[in-house]
Amino acid sequence: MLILILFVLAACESGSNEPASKSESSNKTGEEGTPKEGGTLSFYDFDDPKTLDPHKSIASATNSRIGLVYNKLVTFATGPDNFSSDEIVPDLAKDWEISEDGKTYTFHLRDDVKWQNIAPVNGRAFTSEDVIATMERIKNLPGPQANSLVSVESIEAPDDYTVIFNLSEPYAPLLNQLASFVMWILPKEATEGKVDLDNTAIGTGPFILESWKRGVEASFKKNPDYFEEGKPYLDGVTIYPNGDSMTEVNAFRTGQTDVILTDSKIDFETLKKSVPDAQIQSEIVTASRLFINQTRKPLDNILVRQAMSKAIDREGAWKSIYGNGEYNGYVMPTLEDWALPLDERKEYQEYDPEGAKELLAEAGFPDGFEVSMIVTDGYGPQLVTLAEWVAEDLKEIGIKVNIEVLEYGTFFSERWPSKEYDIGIGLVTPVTDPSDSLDPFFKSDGYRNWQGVNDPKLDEMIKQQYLIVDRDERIKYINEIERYLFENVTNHVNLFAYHIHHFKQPYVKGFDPHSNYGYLFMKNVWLDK
Amino acid sequence: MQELQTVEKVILKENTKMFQFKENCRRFIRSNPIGTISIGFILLVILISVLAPIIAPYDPVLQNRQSILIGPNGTHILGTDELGRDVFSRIVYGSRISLLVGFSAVVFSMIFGIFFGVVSGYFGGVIDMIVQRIMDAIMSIPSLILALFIAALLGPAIQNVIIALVIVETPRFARIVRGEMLRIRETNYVEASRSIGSSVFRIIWKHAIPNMGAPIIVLASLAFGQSIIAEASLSFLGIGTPPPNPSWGLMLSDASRFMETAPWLVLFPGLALALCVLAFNLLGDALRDFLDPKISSKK
Amino acid sequence: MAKESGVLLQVDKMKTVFQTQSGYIEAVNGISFHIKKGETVAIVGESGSGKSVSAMSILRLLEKSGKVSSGRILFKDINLNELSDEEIRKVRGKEIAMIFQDPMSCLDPVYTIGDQIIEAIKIHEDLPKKEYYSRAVELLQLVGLPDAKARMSIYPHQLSGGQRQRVMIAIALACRPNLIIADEPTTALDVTVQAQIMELLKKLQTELGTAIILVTHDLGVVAEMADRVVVVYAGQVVEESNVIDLFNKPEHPYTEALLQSVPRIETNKNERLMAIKGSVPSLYDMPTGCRFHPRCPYASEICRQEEPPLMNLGENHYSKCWIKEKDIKKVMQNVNHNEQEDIEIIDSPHFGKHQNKKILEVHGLKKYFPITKGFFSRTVGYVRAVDGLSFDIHEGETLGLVGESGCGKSTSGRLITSLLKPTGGSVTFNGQDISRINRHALKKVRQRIQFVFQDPYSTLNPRMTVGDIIGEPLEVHRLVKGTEKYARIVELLETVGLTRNDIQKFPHQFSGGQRQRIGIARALATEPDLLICDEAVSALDVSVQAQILNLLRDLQQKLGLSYLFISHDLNVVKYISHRVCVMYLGEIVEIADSEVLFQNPLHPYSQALISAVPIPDPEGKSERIILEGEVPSPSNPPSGCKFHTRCLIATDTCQTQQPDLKEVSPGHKVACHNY
Amino acid sequence: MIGYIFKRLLYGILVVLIMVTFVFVLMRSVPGDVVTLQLAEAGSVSEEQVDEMKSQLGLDKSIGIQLVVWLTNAVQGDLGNSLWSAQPVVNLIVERLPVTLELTFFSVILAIIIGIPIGVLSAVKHNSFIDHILRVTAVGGLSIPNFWLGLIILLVLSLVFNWIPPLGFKSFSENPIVNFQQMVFPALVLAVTLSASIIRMTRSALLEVLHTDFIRTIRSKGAKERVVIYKHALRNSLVSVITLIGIQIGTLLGGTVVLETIFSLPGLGSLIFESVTIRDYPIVQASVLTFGTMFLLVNLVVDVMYGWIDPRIRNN
Repeated sequence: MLILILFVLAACESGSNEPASKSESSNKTGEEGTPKEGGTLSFYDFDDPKTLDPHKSIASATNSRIGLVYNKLVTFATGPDNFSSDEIVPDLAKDWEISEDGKTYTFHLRDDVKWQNIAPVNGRAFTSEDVIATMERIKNLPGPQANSLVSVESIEAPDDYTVIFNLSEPYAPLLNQLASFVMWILPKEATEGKVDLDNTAIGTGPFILESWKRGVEASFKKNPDYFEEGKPYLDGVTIYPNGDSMTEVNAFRTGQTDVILTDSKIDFETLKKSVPDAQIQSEIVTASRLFINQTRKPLDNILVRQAMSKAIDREGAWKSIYGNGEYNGYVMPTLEDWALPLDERKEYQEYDPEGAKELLAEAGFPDGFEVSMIVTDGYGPQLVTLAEWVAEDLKEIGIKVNIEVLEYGTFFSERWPSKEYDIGIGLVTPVTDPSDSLDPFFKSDGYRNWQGVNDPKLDEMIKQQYLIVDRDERIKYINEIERYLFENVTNHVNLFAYHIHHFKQPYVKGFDPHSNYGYLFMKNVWLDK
Repeated sequence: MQELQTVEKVILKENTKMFQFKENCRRFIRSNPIGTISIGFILLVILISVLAPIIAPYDPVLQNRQSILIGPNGTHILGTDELGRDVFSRIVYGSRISLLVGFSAVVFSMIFGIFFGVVSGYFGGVIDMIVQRIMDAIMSIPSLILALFIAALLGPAIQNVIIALVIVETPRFARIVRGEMLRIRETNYVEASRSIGSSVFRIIWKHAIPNMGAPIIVLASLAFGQSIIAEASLSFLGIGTPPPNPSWGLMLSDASRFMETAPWLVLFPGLALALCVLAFNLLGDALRDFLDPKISSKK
Repeated sequence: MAKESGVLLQVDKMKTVFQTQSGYIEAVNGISFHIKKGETVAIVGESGSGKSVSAMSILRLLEKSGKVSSGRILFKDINLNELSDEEIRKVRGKEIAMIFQDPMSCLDPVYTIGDQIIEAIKIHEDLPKKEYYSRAVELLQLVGLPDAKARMSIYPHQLSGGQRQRVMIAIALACRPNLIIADEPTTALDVTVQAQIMELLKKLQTELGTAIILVTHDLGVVAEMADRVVVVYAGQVVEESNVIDLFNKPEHPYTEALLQSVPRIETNKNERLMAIKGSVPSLYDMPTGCRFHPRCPYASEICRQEEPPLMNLGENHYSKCWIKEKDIKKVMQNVNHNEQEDIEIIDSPHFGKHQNKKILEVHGLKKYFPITKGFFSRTVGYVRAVDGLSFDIHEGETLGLVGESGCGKSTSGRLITSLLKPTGGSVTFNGQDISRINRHALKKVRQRIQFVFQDPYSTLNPRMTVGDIIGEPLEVHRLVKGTEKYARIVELLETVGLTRNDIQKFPHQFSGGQRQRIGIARALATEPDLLICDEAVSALDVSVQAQILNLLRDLQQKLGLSYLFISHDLNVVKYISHRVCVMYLGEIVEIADSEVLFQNPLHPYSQALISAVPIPDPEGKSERIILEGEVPSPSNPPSGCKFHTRCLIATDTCQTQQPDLKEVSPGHKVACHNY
Repeated sequence: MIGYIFKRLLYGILVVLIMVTFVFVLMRSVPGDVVTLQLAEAGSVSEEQVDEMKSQLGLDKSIGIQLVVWLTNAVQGDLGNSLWSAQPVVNLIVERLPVTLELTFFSVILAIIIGIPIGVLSAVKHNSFIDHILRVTAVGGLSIPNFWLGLIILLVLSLVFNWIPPLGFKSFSENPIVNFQQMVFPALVLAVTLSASIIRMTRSALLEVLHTDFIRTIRSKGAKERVVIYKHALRNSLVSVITLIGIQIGTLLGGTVVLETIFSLPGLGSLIFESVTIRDYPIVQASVLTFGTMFLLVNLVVDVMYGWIDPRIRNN
């Protein structure tokens, strides 16, 4: 056994420890050539879905899998350099009009779309009825989708290929939200309970769900009736639920998987070394944050929260743990134009332990205090390491932190929602509209406001931005809200956004990921082998 | 004169017991080189854990952010981890947790096991039946699953890992103790003591428990090793010792991702753990050979 | 000697050593003897004398750590010690076969007896398959196992002890060997069964002309079976002679003492037994010079320094002793007087006279153990271990309780002290019915009745010192404390012939006899009135047994104790008891004064039992009554007189009617329809 | 013997009952519940929604009533539906159980193949150099955590042979070759621990038997050493070895949780682990029931085997 270990040691004599390249993407998929048909793409994705019902889960696991099967009314543009594009392009709707007052949206649907040929839908044509049925279902189920439709008074279908959304007041994010992964269009039959949505999916998309074996794999085959001519190129897609990070690396190295995603600096380096000719694309997808239960003392004191924010060496943390990252705001940089400019974000979150100590003293805690911090290892080991990093930083200014690593279920359904914690480390869900980052977390009645933020002025501001239809004006106003959050709320404390690295085997072409869940680009992927 | 005799008696008694002990040690060392080495190693680990503050060059949780993931070198003889903590210091301090987990799990499950086993074995009948079925029920659930429940129930903390292990290990002790109790209950010296008029309590305390020593000691030594492994496995499943405490299991738990780029993070805690468990297992084996009259008396 | 005609096996200066952690120890130190065709040679000695090791050495069947280090073992002029493993394997079973002591553990429990007999043939002979089977059946018939064919397919545990020993003999005879080495072949058996097996061996020897090396500690068996005798002590032959000379004119002091220390039926019970002081030396600590000298009553300087040679005293009579005087008996008696134990002998008024006061009255005592079956432990029957026992014991009296294993004698002892709760009947101690009293009162009674158990080692907690062990009853009954307690323990130790230095030692540091002394000291601690001695001397070597018997008698004289003496050994019971009860299947079949009983046993079972005891006198062979079969199971006892199935004079009445215990003469009761 | 088996069976049922109750109560006292978790997954939680869903799933009743309901259904073969996917739990178990069974079976066989000959060798060469080496190696096998060994095997396979077992589990009937490639390494890892125990038990049981009187009898017949050891001594030691295997099955089944995770096998172990995390009570409940029943059945088989090996037990 010892010999074996020594052997391993020798075999992987450490290479470079320098952090991963700072560039957003190196080795980008440039000239593509003529697409070839055939082949199966396989890769590890995040967790196995708990359900395939898109309206019961906003988890990436669910939506990334069924995204291959379903379509939306509209979607985001994908392609090289379009990772976080918010450009809305047609999907099931070929075009649309918005009335002057921003209260009426008219969608003209494609008339050449057929449902996948599976009972009970059996390949019938897609019509406006399906859209209406889906929207009704969304409204009636719990979930953030329903919030998007709050201002939608009624949806009409004048004919089979037209759908009109009537709003009670302007709602700026509507198109963005309709393009988001939460708005997959289901067949009418499914909304009537004739399809087991938990375990199967019948859509209009490029791939047909062939089988989903829980904990093993989800396999998809080409939809021969897909409405975009000539697509998809792949014969099939196989997605494995995430495994141990080493297992994933091994699978990629031995060519069993074609693509691998990782947020770990270590894996990045290992992969770079062991598969030198792989194409690498690094993109900011998600961000981490420190949420604070401000219903508890002394965390209700904004000075304390600001001190905590100042105490954290964000740059050091992302360099050490993720290899790469950037200062984050309350709107994530993935929303590009909508986010606060980087300089400003950096300014708000400069590492300043001395300043932190002063703030703490001002708040009346010159000697600090003791808190407990919850974190889950359900998102992988990096987050726990980050928690240790943050704890050490806070210790520097006198706040003693006891880390509680919780099992995912406890963390997610018990301690956090019922506010049984002092502070916690978590991730930020990537969203497609800034309001999705603001409303749930910071409005006093936000459905995920589990840190006890209660600021009437903020509530008003968040409500207000929905009414601003003009994009630029709305951006400005949202920037204002962000500044207000930095200055007057400081809860959660943003940590940083970091990169996820996509490694692709050299023969993988057209794999241009987008931050929105659902592999919108999969229809364009082909294998050059 | 009589007092003198008492003193003389006490001294002589001490001498004899001490002498017996020494004689046994001598015999053990002679007959069992592997066991002796194991004891030596275990004593070394205990010594290290006691003297950890002296031996460890760094604070085990101190993050040295200038030297993250540095391989073994002059300043950090076993390298540093992903937060720049000194691996050697963490291993040294980690011995405390491993020993604490092993020791507490074994001692408590031994106490409970002896209690249930004695009660079950001595009284028999319905009590025995009920206790045994409960023990069977606990043993029928795979131990890791059971530990997973308990750890989730109580939240992650060293003491909860210990509680989980105690619940898992208790039935093993209870089973062995019960068997021993049944055997000892039928021995002639227990009968002799009963014929004298000794109480149940006296028989259990003076006759039964001292004489079931051998199998319990053997089991304890094996359980010690298994507890250390179980702690590591629980940590691997994410329900073990919480960070930043430097437990060997925790150090190993997410180390797989470092295997290629920073193997020292994996190798050294792994080695420490495996050697320590090996020592306990070998000691258990050696004690079994040494204490089992069926093997040792056939010389 | 090898040139002598007809010599089958010649063992010459054989040494056997065992490797231990502290080096080699010699278990056998230069033993020589020979055996001729058709002859029976007995190797006799006490435990640890090396007799079994010698037997095992011949076929090299020792544990791995043991080996024959020098000497020759010539079998048909081939030195077995020089053969390869494969060659000696071919001798085993084929030329020389063995029979072992404990038939319970000597057969493989997982194969049928048929398989095991066939295996023995198969190893050495190539036969058609059917023939193996018929040969095995023949063998079973030969050894007198009825219904041989049906027995072929059953497993050892389904047979009784005697039957298993017959199977062992069948296995030994499988290839018609020239020599059988029988290592204590009858020791684990009841006397009546022992008589059967001895009879069988003799019969087979006559029929087949097989030579037998008989290894035993029982001089009675030797006298019955052997032609010549080799006496071994501490790994050496001390005397060799033909059997008659040996018993009549023992030359070695050890042989002489051995013969004297065994109580015989004719031994005068008012005489102390001749005990050999001390105990058999440990292999780790052999005396210099003559190995017997520390125990020898007339050892002189030369004995301590120089080892005597095995001297030829003519007529193939050899003795390893410096004393050449022929008439050593006189010398011994002279010396013996000075060697008596240091116990003050008071001419006690208690001894020898039956007091009128009854200390213990047992009436209709019963103990049924339920046999349970199934999930709800339904009781489907009872083992009637003790089935209506009535007797009494007077102050200062010893009542002997004899019977074969399973007759309920040990259960009776436990019932009397309430270690077991009786199913029926009463036990009255000092006028108080103790079978139905509360725990508190019982504890008081236990102070008055104490137990001395069979195996002195297992009754002593190995983790307690002697002081703790003897002090335990004092603590339990809160009699004395502190220094007083210490003084009392010392006193008790001295009473039983141990010293105050022994107080801190652990049981394993003592020899068997000393351990039994500790057990007795513990029993005496509470100053009891009645001692129940359950096979108290059975596990001891004869030389030591005599010491303990003497001690018990001395204590009785000194302290006026009453004994209930439970034993299977009739000689011992007769020697120590004033009155004797004979038990069969949980019932008393006869009770009488011991002299009366042994001279004039009335019950056919008593008669058979007494006649089955091997007498250590080669010339005094009397016609013995050999009982058929073995003791039936107490869970399903025969109807009527329980003995009728084995009784030679049973009538129809015996099958149906249970006889009462009738008084045929004063103090002599018998339960038989013939009286 | 049949009565005995019947008795053991009844005890087994009692044990399963205690076990299930124990787990039932334990699961429901674990913080976190499936409803909140589901709503959180869907992105929102409100008190009313929680209460509504709870009553839908019957989780609003007291634990006692839930237990009775569950037991009543379970006796009728209905183990309930998954709280997440609404699939009948029985289907999930039937889907997952064969993997765990195969893994367990495979590793027991491997462990026996490795363990018994080495144990015999160690006993025969008692206290020799070979014995010491074998024993230390065996104990070494017990001293390495399962997950650790599994990871190292995978790493070595991938680094040295540039090969790892194919992804995406295939059952034996689907593709025996792929199935073998996927099963052999985790089974080997499990077998290492078990065989270590078997080696030790075989050795000590054999040593004990070799010291018994009947072995001497067999030697005195002139039997070859091979016959003495394999025909007689080993068979008599088997009771202890089989008992050990029966007891160790529990450890083995526990180990499958870890190895199924590492080797991505969709067995019962990983199902139970996932289900605890997402508080899918019926699955956990049913899996534990399955594990417990398996353990008890194995031990029942062990009991029957006693009788087969040892006639003394058969006849009692």
